[in-house]
This record gives sequence, C-alpha cells and structure tokens, in this order.
Amino acid sequence: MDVQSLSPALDHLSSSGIVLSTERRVSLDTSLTLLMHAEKLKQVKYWGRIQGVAADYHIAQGSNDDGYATKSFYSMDCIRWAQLPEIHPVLAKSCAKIRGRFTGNPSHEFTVEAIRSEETKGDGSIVVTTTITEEKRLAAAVAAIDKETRIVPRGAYRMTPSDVVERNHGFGGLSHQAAGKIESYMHFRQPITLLSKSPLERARMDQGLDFMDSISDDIPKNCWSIQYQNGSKAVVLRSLIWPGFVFFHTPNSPLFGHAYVGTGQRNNDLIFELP
Amino acid sequence: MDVQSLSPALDHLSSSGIVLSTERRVSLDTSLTLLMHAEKLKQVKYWGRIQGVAADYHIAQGSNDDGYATKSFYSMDCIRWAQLPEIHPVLAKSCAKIRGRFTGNPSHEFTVEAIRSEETKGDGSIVVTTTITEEKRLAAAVAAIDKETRIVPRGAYRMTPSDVVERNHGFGGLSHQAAGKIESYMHFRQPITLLSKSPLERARMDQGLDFMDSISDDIPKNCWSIQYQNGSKAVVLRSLIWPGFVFFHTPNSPLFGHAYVGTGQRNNDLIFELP
Amino acid sequence: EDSLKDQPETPDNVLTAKARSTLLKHETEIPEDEAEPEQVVPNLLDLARYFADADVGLGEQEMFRIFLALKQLAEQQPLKSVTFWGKIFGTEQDYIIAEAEYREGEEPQPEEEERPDEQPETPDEGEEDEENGVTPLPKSTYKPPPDLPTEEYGAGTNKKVYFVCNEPGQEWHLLPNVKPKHISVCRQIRKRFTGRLDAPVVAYPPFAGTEMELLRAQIARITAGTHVSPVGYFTFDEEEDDGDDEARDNFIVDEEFEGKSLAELLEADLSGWVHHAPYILPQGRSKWVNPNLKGEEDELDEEDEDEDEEEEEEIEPEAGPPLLTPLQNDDDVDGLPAWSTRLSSTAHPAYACVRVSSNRWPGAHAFAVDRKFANIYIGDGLKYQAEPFSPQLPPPAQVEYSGEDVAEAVDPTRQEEEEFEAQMAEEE
Amino acid sequence: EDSLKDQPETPDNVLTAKARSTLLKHETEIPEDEAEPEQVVPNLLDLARYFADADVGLGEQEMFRIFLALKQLAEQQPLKSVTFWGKIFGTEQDYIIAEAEYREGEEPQPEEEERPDEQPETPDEGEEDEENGVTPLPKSTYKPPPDLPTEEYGAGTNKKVYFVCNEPGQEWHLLPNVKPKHISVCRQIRKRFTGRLDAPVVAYPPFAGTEMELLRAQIARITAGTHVSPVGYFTFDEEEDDGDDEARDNFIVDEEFEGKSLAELLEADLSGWVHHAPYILPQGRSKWVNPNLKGEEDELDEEDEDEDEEEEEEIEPEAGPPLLTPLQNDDDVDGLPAWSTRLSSTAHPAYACVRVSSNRWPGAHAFAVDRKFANIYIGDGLKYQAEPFSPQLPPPAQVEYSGEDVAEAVDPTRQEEEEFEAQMAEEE
Repeated sequence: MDVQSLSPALDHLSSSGIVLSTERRVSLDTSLTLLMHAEKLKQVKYWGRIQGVAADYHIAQGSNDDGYATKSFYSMDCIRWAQLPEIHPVLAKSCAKIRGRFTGNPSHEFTVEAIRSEETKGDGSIVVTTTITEEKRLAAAVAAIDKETRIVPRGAYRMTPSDVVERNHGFGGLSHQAAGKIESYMHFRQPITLLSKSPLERARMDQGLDFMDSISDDIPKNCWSIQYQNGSKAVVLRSLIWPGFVFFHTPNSPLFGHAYVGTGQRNNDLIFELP
Repeated sequence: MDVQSLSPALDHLSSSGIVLSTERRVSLDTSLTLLMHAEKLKQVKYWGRIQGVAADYHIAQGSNDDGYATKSFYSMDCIRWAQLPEIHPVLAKSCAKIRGRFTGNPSHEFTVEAIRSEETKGDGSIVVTTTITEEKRLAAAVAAIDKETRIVPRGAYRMTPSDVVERNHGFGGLSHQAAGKIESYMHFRQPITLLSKSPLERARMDQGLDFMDSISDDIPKNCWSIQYQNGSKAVVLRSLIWPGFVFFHTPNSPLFGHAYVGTGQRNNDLIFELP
Repeated sequence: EDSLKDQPETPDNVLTAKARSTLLKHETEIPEDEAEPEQVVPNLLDLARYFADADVGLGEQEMFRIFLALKQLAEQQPLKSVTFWGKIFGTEQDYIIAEAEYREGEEPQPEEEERPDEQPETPDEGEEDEENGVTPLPKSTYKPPPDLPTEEYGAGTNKKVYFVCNEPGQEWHLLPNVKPKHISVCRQIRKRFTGRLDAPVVAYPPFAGTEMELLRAQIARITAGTHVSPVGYFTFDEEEDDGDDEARDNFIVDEEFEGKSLAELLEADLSGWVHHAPYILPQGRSKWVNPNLKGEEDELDEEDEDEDEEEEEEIEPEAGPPLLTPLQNDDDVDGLPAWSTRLSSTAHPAYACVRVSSNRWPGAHAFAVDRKFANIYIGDGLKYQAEPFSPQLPPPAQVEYSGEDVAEAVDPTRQEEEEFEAQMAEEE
Repeated sequence: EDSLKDQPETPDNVLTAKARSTLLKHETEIPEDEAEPEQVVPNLLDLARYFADADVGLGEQEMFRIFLALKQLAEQQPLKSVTFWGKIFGTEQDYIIAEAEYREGEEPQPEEEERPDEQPETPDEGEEDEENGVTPLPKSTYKPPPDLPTEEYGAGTNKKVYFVCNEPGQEWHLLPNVKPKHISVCRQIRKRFTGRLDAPVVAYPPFAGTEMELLRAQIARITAGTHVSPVGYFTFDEEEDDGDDEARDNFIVDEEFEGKSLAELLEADLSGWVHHAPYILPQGRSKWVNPNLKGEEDELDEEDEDEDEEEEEEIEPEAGPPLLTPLQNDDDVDGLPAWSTRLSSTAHPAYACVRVSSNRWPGAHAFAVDRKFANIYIGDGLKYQAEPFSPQLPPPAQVEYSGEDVAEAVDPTRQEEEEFEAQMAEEE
C-alpha cells in the first residue's frame, strides 16, 4: 500500500484481517517519509508483516518506477529501517527448503542440508550443511512471495515501444465484470508462462498491455480466491499458495494495492485442501 | 466527499475538526448507496453537516456529471434522506436576512420582514412579513454556501468545445508550488467575476481550463486561509466567509474534496476580524 | 473458464446495501437507568479498538456492522448472550461466526438421535433372491462401530451454539451440534472452506456431512484450543462443587477479579493465562464415554458404567487436562512455544494492552487489560502443521476368503491339456 | 500576489517528518506494577475515541501525535499533569494548546510586576525647556488607571499554565500569565488568529500585547465559559473549608463518584453538569480586587480593604456565580439555550456517551460516560454573536480649554477695520 494512500488501502484490506494500529500508522507515516528521502526513492509502500514467534518483521518496499525492480527494507518497530540483502538464486533455493516459523530474531541461524552429488568414486553424494541467518531467509521469503503473488490489474502498466514498463496514467480501473474475472490480473514480474503460449493465443493479445503472465495460468488451478467484498465496492484476491497475501482493486477507479500479513511460509499442500 | 472515497477525504479533513463517527460512516455508506440507486444519480457525495441547536442536519449532494447542477438531500439520522426543495432567488435573498441559529426542527417557522415600497399615496412602504420554514432556509443556506465556497483545483474540470463542463480524467493534481497558491483554485459555478476581467487578462488565460472564476478575485481579500497540512501531504483551504467550510487537495494526485461542518451562518464581520 | 459468474452491474452493491439497511436503526429513547440491564450483546466496537491497537481485527466499520448484525440476531432468537466468535476465510465467501447461549428454559430440546448410517437388517430383502432360484450373494456382515452419543447443548463441546452468515446483514444460519465422529474425522483431513454451507466435503477418511458440519467441528476444535482468559477471571462455582472434581466443568465470572497487571500477562511462560474451554478428547468428546456401551441406556451415570467394564475388555478412559489449566503446559508447536505475547503499544506501555496469539491455530488471538478480555479468530480455519500433510492411506485391501473349499490351482497350460486329453483317449 | 511563499519541494514534508520522528520512541520495558504510577499524560487516544463517537475531534492519527507531543512536554518540564486543551485555527497556521499544572515546589516564581506603560514623571525633563526661554508646553496630567494586579499562578484565571505549538513535534512555547486588562480589552475586540505568536494585534481599543497575549486571554475566557463536568465529579475540599464561602475556590476529585446515568446527563435543563472553571468578572479577574486601592500594598486581605472603602466613593464589588454551579442558569445565547446535548450513538444507546456542546463558544465540547469525562475546544477562538459586530467608537474629542482669559471674538470684517482706522485718524 502506498504510504500516502495508506488509509484507503487499509479500508479495503481490513475485511481480510489486515489492520494497522493508529500507533503503527503514525510511526510508518513518519519513518517511511524519511526513508523515501534518505534512499532517494520515488515511492515507498508498506508491503506487510511477516509474523515471527517472538516478534514481527514489518516490510516496506521502495521503487523508482523503473520496471519491476524494488528495494525492500525491514523493521521491528516501524521506526528504524534496515535494507534487506539481495539474495542469490542458489541461496533462495536453499531458503525455500527451510520449514518452520520465523523466530523473530534476525540473527537466528537456520541450518540447511544440501546434498551435492560429487563425481567421486564414493557413493557420490556429500551432505553440505549451510547456515542461513533469519535476515537472509526473510529477504528470500519476501522475494519469493513477490515472485508468486505480486499482481496488478490488466492495463495498469503498459510496455512502451522502447520496452520500458511504465505506470499507465490513463488507467481508469477495470469494469465491474472484468474485475471479477481472474484473467484480468497479471503477475508484475518478468513473464514466464507467457513465453510458452501458442502463437494462436498470443495473436489475440494486445502487445502493449498483455506483456506479463496472467494469473489464470498459475498451477495448481484455483490457487487464487477472488471475491467481491464490502458490498462489491472492491474485489479482493487472496493467494492460497501464500496464505496471508491479499490484493484489492476498486472497479472503475485506478486504486489497487496489496499487502501480506502471514507467517512467511509457502503452502505446499494446497492440492489436498482445495474442495 | 465522494461516498466511495469517504475515508481518504476524512483523513485530510479531520485535522480541521471534521470527523465522522464509525456509526455515521456505516449508515452513510449504506443509505447513500441506496439513495444513489433510487435517484438514478451517477455520484453521491457527503456534503457535510449544518449544526442546529437541538439536532444537526446531515447533507448529501448527488450529481450526474452534467456541469454544475446538483441535487441536495438532508437527513437527521443518516438513514432516511429527503430532497431539499429548489429555492427561488427572491426567497434566497430573504433567507439571507435571517440571523440566528438553525433550531434543528425542520418545520420551525422564521418570520422575515421585507419592506416593499408601494407607489401608493401614503408614505409608500408596507412591511410584508413572510414566514419561511427551516427546511427552506436550509436549502437556501446550502445553495449560498455552494455558491461562495465550492471550489476545485485548476485543471480538474475542462470546458469541451461544445461548452459542456466535464471532469478532466487526465488531471494528475497540482504541483507542490501551484497547490500553495490561491490563484490555482476556482469557483465551481457559472463565472461571475470572469466576465468583468479586462481583455488583457483574459488573453493570458487558457480557454479550456480558465472558464471559472478564480478565488483570488473574491472580496474581501484574504477571505480564504490556505495552509499545508499533515506534513505538507495536503493543502487545506478554509473559507473565512463561511466558517466551517474546509477544502483539501493532495498535490500530485487527483484527489480533492470538501466538506462543511458549521452553524450555517455567513460571517459578515470578516473585515474587522482580519489581522 | 472464470470462476466467478457475471454479476449484474448495478443492483449488486444495491442488494448488499439493502441487506445492510435492515440493520440500521435509529433509537433515541435512552434505556431507563435503574438496574443496569444485562447486555445481551457486548460493546464490540470497544473490544475491536483494543484488538486494533494490537494489529488484529477487521476494521472499525466491519466490526460495527457485525455488532448490528449481532443485535439483530439477539432480537430474533431467545438468547442470553451473543458474542462475535470470529471470521473464517473461504475461497468463494467468508464466514462471520457468532457464539451464543440460549436463555434459561429456551434451550432447544435435544432432537432424537436418529442413526441414519446403521443399515437396518430388514429380513424381507433376503427372500426375494431365493424366489428366482439364485443362491443369495453373501451379505456383508460388517457393522460400523456405533456412533458415540453427541454431547447435549450446554455441556462440553456443545456448551454454546454457533450462528453463521456470509456478510453482516444476511440471514443467520444455526449450526447443528457437533458430533464426536465429525471431530475425529476432521482431525485427520485438511480441507479449506469454500464459503457455501452446502458444499460437499470430498476427503479420505470420508467426512459424513457437508461443509456446515465441517465448519462446526473446526469451530469446536479452535475454541477448545485457543479460548483463553486471564487467570482468576473465571473461578469454579464453590457452592455447586460437591467435591467431585471431574464434574468441575462449569465456572462463573469472579466478581472480585481486579485484573492482572501487564507484567503478569506478559510473562514468557504464560502463567497469567488459562484455558476456559474444555479440552476435546481423542474420541471427539469433552467428557469421556465408554464406546462399547450398549447404545440403549442413554443416561450415562458414572457408577454403573464401571461395573459393566468387566465384561468388555479393559478400555483405558481417555483424560485431558482439566478446565482452567494455565497455558504454560501447552506442548510446543514445531519446537516453538505454543503462544506468543505482544504488548499493543510501545510508545506508552502504561496504556497498552497485552495480546496473546496462538501458534497452533494461526489467527486465534486474545487480548486482556485491567478487567477486560476477549477472544477472536480470524483465519483460514486450518491448524499449523510442521510437516507436509500426508493424507491417511486407505486400509489394506481385505484378505480374500481363503476358506478350505476354495483351493486355488494353477491353470493348466495348452500342452498339459493335450497330454490329459491324450491320456483320457487311451483310457476309453 | 500569493499569500504563501514557495516551499522547496522535497525537504518540506521531510522537515515535518524529522520533527515528528523525535516523538517516536520504542519503549519495551513495562512499568513496574506496584503502585499505579500517577499518569502525567491522560490516555488521549481513548478520550479521542469517545469524542470521535460524537463526531468531534481531530482524527486518531493527529490525536496520537498530540499525545506523543504531550509526553515529550511532560519530560521536558516539571509538570504534575498535562492535558490536551484544544486546537485553535489560524489563517496561516493552527495552534495546538496543552493545559498543564506544575509539580509542587516547581511553580514559576511570580516575576516582579514591572509597569511599562506608566510614564515615570522624571523632574529633569521640565528644566531643559525653561533654559531656552520658552514657556514649557503644558504637560498632560493624564494618568492611566493603575493596572489591576495579575492573578498568581494557581489561582483564578491563572490556575493552570498553557503551552502552545503549531504542529505536534514542534517546540512548545509557554504562554505568559493572563493580565486582567488583556481580558477586558479582548472582550471588546474581535480578531482572528494568524498562527504566528508574534503577530501584532491591530484593534481599537488598543490591545497591549501581541497575538500571544490575545491567545492566552481567549483561552482564559473559553476555559471559564466552557469547562464543565458531571455534577458530583468534583466536590469542595471539606477539611480546608473554614466556613468562609468566598474562599471556596479549590475542589478535589470525589473518589466515590459513581458516574451519572445517561438519562441524567441528557436532562434538557442540563442539571447533570456543572462549571468547574472560575467565572471571570467584568474587571478581568476571577477574584474581585478594589481598583482604586493604592498599588503599594500587595497582599489584598479582605478585612482592611473594607475599612479603606469609606474614603473612596463606594465601588460595589463585582461578583459572579460561585464555582461548581450547574449549567441550567447559564443565560441564553440569542434566545436559544446556551448548551446543546447529543447522544453519541443512536444504534445502541446503552453503549453511547453524552456530548454537551456550547452554543456561546462554538467548538467547545465535553463528553461524559460512567466515570470518564473530558473537555475539548476545536474552533476559531471567537465567541458566538447574534448581532453584527460594531467596534467601540473612539471616545468623544476632548473639550477645548475654555478658561476665562481666553475669550473668543469674531474677526472684524474688512469694512469694520476701515471705519476703525478712519475713527483713529479723526482722534489724531
């Protein structure tokens, strides 16, 4: 949620259990403005909270309107912010292996066994244990959640001829019907499933708008719950892969936003849980 | 304030003392939606409150995006709404003569003496007393307040070649500097002072945008107080002619709105009060 | 195909608004002030604000709408007290759940225990097969174990009644009493709610009921696991207590309770908090009942139950922690403490309240300050699980009937048949 | 020209954010819980929520920022109690006003009463004129009436001290004690605030001070007129009361106060409410003092004052309504009752609070429920006036000196002069 428009976002997200106390809001309002100024960012958004056992991590994300790139920061008290380190894909993979909850102590150590098959005479596999601090795991979790859940309504962003992803200022919001359909929401990331689309399907797409993956191609199917909320003044999408992620969009208005409040663990048993 | 975006408006107006209790908001949210549907209006806004001694009048205003025309409704409990009658200019003039506070009882009778000079042999003036119900006075007050205080940022509306006043969807908000200047706000009504502008001044105006009176021409000068509020996230204009009227605009964003919470009496002694 | 049917554009929000408008009332007469009238509905907005200070809740407007809906419910039903139990998220719609108690004398009569799933052995079925001269197929003599009796309203897991609706303003549905078998099956499956009460529950082991029963069972489990209160708020009713400690299952609010200090409530070992909901035994009930007792005698009085025991083989009665046990001996969740505590305000702790959140049921919270406390659940209705979920495997296939007169022999190969026919030919 | 100088784009909101960040603190240690530490700052957010229920206030976020600013003030100054008095809107900036009391022994010493505005009659001035042989001009013998002594801190209008700042987070300024002459002039002029404490106040009759003194005087008037509390909350201090009813100006909180019921607080005749701020007499003080008493004797004890009275002509001592008088005998405002009462919630009156709003000072409100009550003022700082404002006319011009030796004669016309010269010529 954009820090200026923290409150309209909160009104639509609160019915999904995402609320911020007045004290948090006041601290955020001040500390994020200072963060935006110190880090020379054009926009800073309150990304959400990852609930640890002993303490919670508040996450904020800054961006400079240059495509998908974002900078993430975390804080325990919404006053002092520290930047989350960049995570190497290999480290991200081992982070994904960590089960268990976040403890709430950034310097907590997790140990992860990784079997690396060595071409040696022996049975060929050595168990390599790497220790990962909770801070790195937090950065990996935020990146993973973004990768699988950060979505925007179709048309909110457009690809300029010079391949620059830009906010579409003329975006007046989806129509009431379109807002209720999963096809009209797209992952805000480098396209993955788009490349494997058949030329016939791609022919029907509008190059300027459909340059990102639509969430209707996500596996497993129905991993997004979509509902009209608050007397259908807003559409709410909840990710079932990352329980706690909520996205809202008010049809016929350019307002949309998302937040994540959860334990930071991926739900791998969705197939059993789906009705 | 637009009923959908009731909350962002309230956040910026609350620092000027305009707040709505949760109960009022819930009632308004429901009853204004029903009103909008029943009256076939495109948009219904919470206009504000006129404080009577025994009870307050909540006012809502609906419009169909057809220029300046609006329909006003009043309610005592934010649940049942009644339309305010149209007021004839002569009646409006005599309403303006009524001093005193609103009593809070719509059927209260006010008596106004109007001297009508008759061309008869006698001394030529007969005292004509007209009785006006408080409901009519309320309608006249709302119309008078609108006439002198309803303002919009420059560029929010534009005049189409076919002389239709339309909402300018491309309006991205005033810049930070422009938002702090009185010249960038205009009365949302048929132009009055504009006609008496010298051709030299009119040459510098942009026909499509400057088709309304700017509030910097209002008499007496400095009858608008303009301030940066809430860490200069919003500019707040307060009318000193109608104390209780507050307008807000967040620079660099299309959001603006206004509300009136006051006794519904015009302040005619501003000249003495101004420092 | 999209998963949401096209809603007509305008009337939809109008329908919701209409439903909500029935809630709005404008009472101006002030309640006469002699005895403080016993409030059926608690001051939900006040509780919601304490929860909001601790970053929990649904926002003031939704909470107020729920408060109005609870008031409407209290007017429609003869209830002594109605509280907001919580909200469970579903894939298509969410559930708003209210916890209520009936007034004295207005309790629903325990409807007769009809036993749909026991196949009545009607003798006539057998005769038809003999007439058409075909020996009847062997009838399966499997008799499923008799269901345990459901606990009556007012005791154990059915101490309170639960109403549910999708949106405040819509019609409340009364959830049926929870059956022990629903709870035991519910513990083995892991299903998300859709939001439609009549949705089928497809799972193994089979759940005998629709989403309505699943929801009621999950509510019972969550209530038993997470309804906590500051120690000392509830005490056992001294007079009624005739020394029989098992029967200590009703407690009353202690008037002289002065409220715990923040420090006590924040104790790391949670000695300041106690469970006030009865523990659910593995067999799905709060009070243990001997499963292989004949179904007929309905009143389960303790004494004669012991004598019968000699006949059946000894079943060790299950026992759980007694009522009002402090939280510290809740066993850990995946190596981490079962509860985490938070102070709601760090700017001025003197005016803060303490929030306790369950790590076993993410989404269950309780707050306490001075003499006030409340419980709430906002979540998906699923228990926290450390290991990936692996559904129960179906039981091994039944061993085929291997009686003596069914000897199996290997089919003769082509070549053996020819030798046999040759041998038969030589004998003739 | 525009009335707002160009603000540099970025740093402006950053400056405010920096100012505010000094407020944010993260205390995790919980206050030790033996004696409930006497809270210097009240739970403003809780009070703000009651006010917000009655559609009054500044929004939760601003109220919380003010709460933090009050805490900061309480740490900087040796204060016993700090409360939020209210907010006064100015044309350029607004004022946030805090009402505070010093701890025992930390009161500011009453600084010496220097009298700037009395022209000292220094003898030397006179001699210079005689030397250059010109008869000295008549010196004005007008001596302005001696100022009434200001009431010390802790009594009457200066019972409490007031701090003011423009935005929570900015530095607090202590307002000086209010002088009786400021109040009496302030009652005759009608000025809006600009928001700059050092702004000059241009008005007739001349106001001897800048906007700071005007603000302090207006605060004193509003407090005296609108600070009300439920009857019985405050009672007179029985022990101290030596039967001398005029001296009943200190009162204490009544511990056994059980809180008024909503019905009593909503009484149309407002018998449930009392003023707890002393009435300001026309002379600008709460306690009357004899104006033409010689300025020297500072201690004004009642007794000897009466004897002196015979010499001066009889001045009838002004008297206002005593302390803790109920509201019903407040005289009407423009024919309408002085106070209007509202019930904060109509959906469920049992959980509502009662709000009382002053019609004499629009923007002054008080709420009360059970044992809680609070006062607040949010407005322009101007009194309601029924008739249009007409400023005081300057006094009539002084009558010219019409002593005997200054006879006026009509100038002779041209023609009379000629006759006179002709007559003189004939005499020679």
